Amino acid sequence: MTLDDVLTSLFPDGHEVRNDKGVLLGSATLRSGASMLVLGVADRTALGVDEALRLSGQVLKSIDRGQGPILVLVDSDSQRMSKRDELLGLNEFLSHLAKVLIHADLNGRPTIGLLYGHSAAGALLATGLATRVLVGLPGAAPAVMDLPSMAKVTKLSMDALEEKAKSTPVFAPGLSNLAQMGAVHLTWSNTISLADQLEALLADMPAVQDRRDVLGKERGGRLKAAEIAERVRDLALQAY
Amino acid sequence: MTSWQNNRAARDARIAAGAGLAHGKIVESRDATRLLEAVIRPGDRVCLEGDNQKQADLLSRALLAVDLSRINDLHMVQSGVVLPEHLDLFDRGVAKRLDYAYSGPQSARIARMLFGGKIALGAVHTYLELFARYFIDLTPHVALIAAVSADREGNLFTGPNTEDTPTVVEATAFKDGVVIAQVNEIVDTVPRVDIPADRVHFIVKSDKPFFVEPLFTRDPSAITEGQILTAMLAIKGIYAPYGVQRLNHGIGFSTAAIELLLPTFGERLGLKGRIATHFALNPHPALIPAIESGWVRQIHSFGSEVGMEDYIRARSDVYFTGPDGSLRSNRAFCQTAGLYACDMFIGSTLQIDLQGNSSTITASRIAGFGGAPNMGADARGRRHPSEPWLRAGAESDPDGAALLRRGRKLVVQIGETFGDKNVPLFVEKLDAIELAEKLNLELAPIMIYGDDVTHIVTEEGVANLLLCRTAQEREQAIRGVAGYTDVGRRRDHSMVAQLRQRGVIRRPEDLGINPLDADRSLLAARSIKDLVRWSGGLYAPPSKFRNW
Amino acid sequence: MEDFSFQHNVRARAGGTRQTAIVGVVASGNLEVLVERVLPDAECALDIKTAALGFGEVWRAVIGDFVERYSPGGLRFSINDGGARPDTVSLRLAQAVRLIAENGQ
Amino acid sequence: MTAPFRDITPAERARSTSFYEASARTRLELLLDAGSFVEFIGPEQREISPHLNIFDLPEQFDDGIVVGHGRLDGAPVFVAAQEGRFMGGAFGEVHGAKLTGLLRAAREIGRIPVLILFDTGGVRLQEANAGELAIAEIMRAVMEARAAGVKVIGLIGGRSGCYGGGGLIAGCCSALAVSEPGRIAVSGPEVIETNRGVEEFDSRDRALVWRTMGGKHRRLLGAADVFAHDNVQDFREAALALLDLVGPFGLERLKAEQERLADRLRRYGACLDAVDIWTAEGIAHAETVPELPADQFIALADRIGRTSRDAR
Repeated sequence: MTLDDVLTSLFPDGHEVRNDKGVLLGSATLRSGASMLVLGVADRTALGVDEALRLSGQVLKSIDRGQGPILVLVDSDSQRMSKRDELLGLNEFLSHLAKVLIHADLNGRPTIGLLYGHSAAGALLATGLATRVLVGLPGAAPAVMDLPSMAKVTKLSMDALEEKAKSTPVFAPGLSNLAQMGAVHLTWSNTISLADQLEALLADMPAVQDRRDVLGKERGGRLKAAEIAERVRDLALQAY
Repeated sequence: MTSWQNNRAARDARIAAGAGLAHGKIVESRDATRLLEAVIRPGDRVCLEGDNQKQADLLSRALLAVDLSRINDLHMVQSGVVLPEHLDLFDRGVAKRLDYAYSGPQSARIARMLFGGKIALGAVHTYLELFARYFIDLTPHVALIAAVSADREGNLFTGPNTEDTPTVVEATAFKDGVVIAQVNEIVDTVPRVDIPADRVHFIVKSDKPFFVEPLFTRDPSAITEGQILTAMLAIKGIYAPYGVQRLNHGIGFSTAAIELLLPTFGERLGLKGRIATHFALNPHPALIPAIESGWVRQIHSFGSEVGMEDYIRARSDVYFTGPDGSLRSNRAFCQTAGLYACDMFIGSTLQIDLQGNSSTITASRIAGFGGAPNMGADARGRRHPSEPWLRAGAESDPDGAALLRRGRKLVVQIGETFGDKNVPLFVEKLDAIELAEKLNLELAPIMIYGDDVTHIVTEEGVANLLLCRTAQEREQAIRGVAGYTDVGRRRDHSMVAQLRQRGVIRRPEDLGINPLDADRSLLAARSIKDLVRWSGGLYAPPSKFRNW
Repeated sequence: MEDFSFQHNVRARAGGTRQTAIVGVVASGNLEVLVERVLPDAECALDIKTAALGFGEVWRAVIGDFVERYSPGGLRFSINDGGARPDTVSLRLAQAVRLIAENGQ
Repeated sequence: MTAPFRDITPAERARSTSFYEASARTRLELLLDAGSFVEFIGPEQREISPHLNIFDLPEQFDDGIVVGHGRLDGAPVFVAAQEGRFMGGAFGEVHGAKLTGLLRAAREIGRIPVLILFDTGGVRLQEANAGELAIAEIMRAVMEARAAGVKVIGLIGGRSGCYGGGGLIAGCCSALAVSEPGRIAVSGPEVIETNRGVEEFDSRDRALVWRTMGGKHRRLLGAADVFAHDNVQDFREAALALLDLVGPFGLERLKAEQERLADRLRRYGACLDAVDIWTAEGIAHAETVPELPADQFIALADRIGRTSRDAR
């Protein structure tokens, strides 16, 4: 789905979301009449220091003045790979964006990520993966690490990698793999109204607690993470 | 009438042909290829200065671009075949025949080209050997050399990397050859005259400084516990008992470890002033802590090392420097010094066989010899005595008459029993022999002959071959320090035990060394940054070695 | 990857009271050795997983010499090897024995 | 550990041990009060990565991270240390989950700080999806812990630096200490060069790498509050100092960070090189900064006075 399709289907009553060089900023009104902060990255734009700071600024402003849930739309490249961005401390800008999203979510502004296109690496961490619920749309194509780069580093052929990818969701790109890991909570249908699906989700938001590891285990994608985290937690609690 | 000055006339004609492109002696870099086309003749012997470090890279490119109908089938006579362009010359047909000494980074390609018949090989030489032939039967018609700066008359300043230049120019200029120099800059007055102007015929100003590779920098952070143990064995098992003061070190990590252990482990053994005081050695950064701790009295160098310029300048008591304060190196003299005035050579190699022959040639790489064989050989012309030399001579011939008995240079091979990718150091048959058979060479390319080797040091122990009396003892002594390689595992255990009792083989515990003490904390510097600190900020390592 | 297991009967129990120790890291040319005091005093066992293929005989020789020299009775060694050289293996094994021979937990 | 060390005090040993060079275990042993460290899920539990065998790669018994608790000047702390030499210290499923669990416990207790000794290239390629998600979970857990009053201090000075998602986790911490060889960034030098060309970034120019991503630059930018000498004792002292300095987390921190980062973009957004930034910060002869000895550098950084205190 294109950005326009997504926005139209999400907000049939209209929205004020502007796309400024790939940075999405604005708001929309839900059917309930409540308003929703909408932001994100579009057009497969790389997330660099400038983009990240604009997005985090928007969230902070909204925390002060607004209310209601926050929607983060994602169709990005990876983080911007450049000398300038790293020179200026890109890691701080990306984590700052993630931090304000997490803070909002923990303080009454539930966050939803909607992955409708591509995303990768640091950009995904700072946006979709920093929300409480990450939703995928069919056709979304996240890739933590693309296979050609991986072939280069592992010195395995693409064929060999693709063969291995059949038996495990743990490394290969793709929405279904991330869903199986527990990273993508649910995948919406693009044949029925996104507004309906959004409304249903908002009506039944999961608790604020991060349960992605449990989800990954239930879906058979990450069999050890939840158990290991729980064991360490128990040992640490027992120590004090 | 017979003329006895044909060569001079030919030289003058060549210079006249090039003069049209020059203002005085100076030629623009864009005209470099035309200059070479004017001066060089097909079939000429050309020395394209490729030293161990310094490269006449602009002139290499210029030569590569010549019109093949004017210049072809050159006979290259140069010590280092190091740049890709050096071999491109043969691929293109500019050159046909090659006599050289060292081919480090091009070793794999040169092997392929030899097998493919692209190069007609004269011989692979040692440095001194090739230099000697410059004056007998391989005198260059044209020398293409590199210097830091020139004045307008053509006096050259070579900077710290003088290396081969004086030797090449001596042979060429005084036997009716043409000398063309590329320089980084043209100045009113050169800081010092390394090559006088009357030996230089053309100057080409390069757009960027000539290429120099930092070949002698070993990052202490890459030194392993195994190398430290081996270095401890060498210091306590060889340097100390023989009292080796005058020596040359190879460029591997094991000898770097020795250099970094002198101020710590060596100090604790009370060896300061008793060993390692005089070196024929490039300015190894790893030696800085020993120098700063007062171990080293004097060093003469083959070449320089990138980043060591200011340090050398500030430590002129130790290094050879010119009136301008910078290092003066000279490969021919330093090789001679290493051959005649040093009591020990210690270095590593890739393969050692059961006779102690060693080689850095593998089936697919022909790295050449460089200078190791000159230093790693007993100098039969040596006549001055010294304690280590006499003692080694006595060990090898205990029954000989003292006044007639030659001494022996200590030639030590040091290394770990397994090298990179677990490739064994010890082999039954050297790859060099296979190579010689395949290429129909009359002589296998042996780096150091077994009869010159006096000691082999590995992490398993020190083998003193001087004390071996039969070929069989020698073989078992080598097997006895060959660790878990096939050669090592096929040892005769009882014979090795006997050799150990006789002190032919000495294990760490025989030397009072606990392998568990071989810890990186023993290194006087554990990083390049530590070396900078030791130097008081004078050492400026090249960017690729930095982590700050 | 290639796996090897060795069992040896030894002269004496390894010294010290520590129950476990670990030395080294798994990296190219390096290895980790986990040692645990879990066997009867006259036995020792070594389990090896190595990234370098075809070195079974070398391992056998290295382990044989190690056991002969240190008599590590009661100890089980578990090794993850990133292709270390035999001398590095010998060193890590010796370090592991030294560490578990310390007194402590 | 070895003969030369037997008769010296733990502090002397920590002072003479390079943080950069030490293993994760040695760092923890020397950072904490002597003998106080207790590991959670130690190597004897053999909780290895379930994914590396797919690639026929060797595993490590602790999956490259050591987590546990100990004491720092007598006070309890939780600690996690990555082993930068195993798979570049990269985050995999098990590796990440250990840190997540530690942070979750810290949040529940609420008063025991967490020290994270980063040494990582980021996501472990062979389990990229699990690693990426582990980092997301850790970032969330750090923020939840901080929201509950836990101080989370990052110490950066290992050979693999703090790259990729590691850089993002570091950005979530309450405060950071970094040493000169320490590096903090998202994209590694080789990754930038591969994607954008050598003209954009020459990964072999290590002076460039360090002045763009290295400890000194991060300290001068105010991204890290303490510059430590490269030894474990100095990192210990840095951790103690930071634990003293850090105040409670709240919305005003994030607003201050927004302003801090906006200010950075305004001031230095047009700079092409770190030297330009340092010059713009008012440092004379900025090109000599990489050569400054640590003590002089610390004095300089203190004088410039850029910090992220109360603004992260």
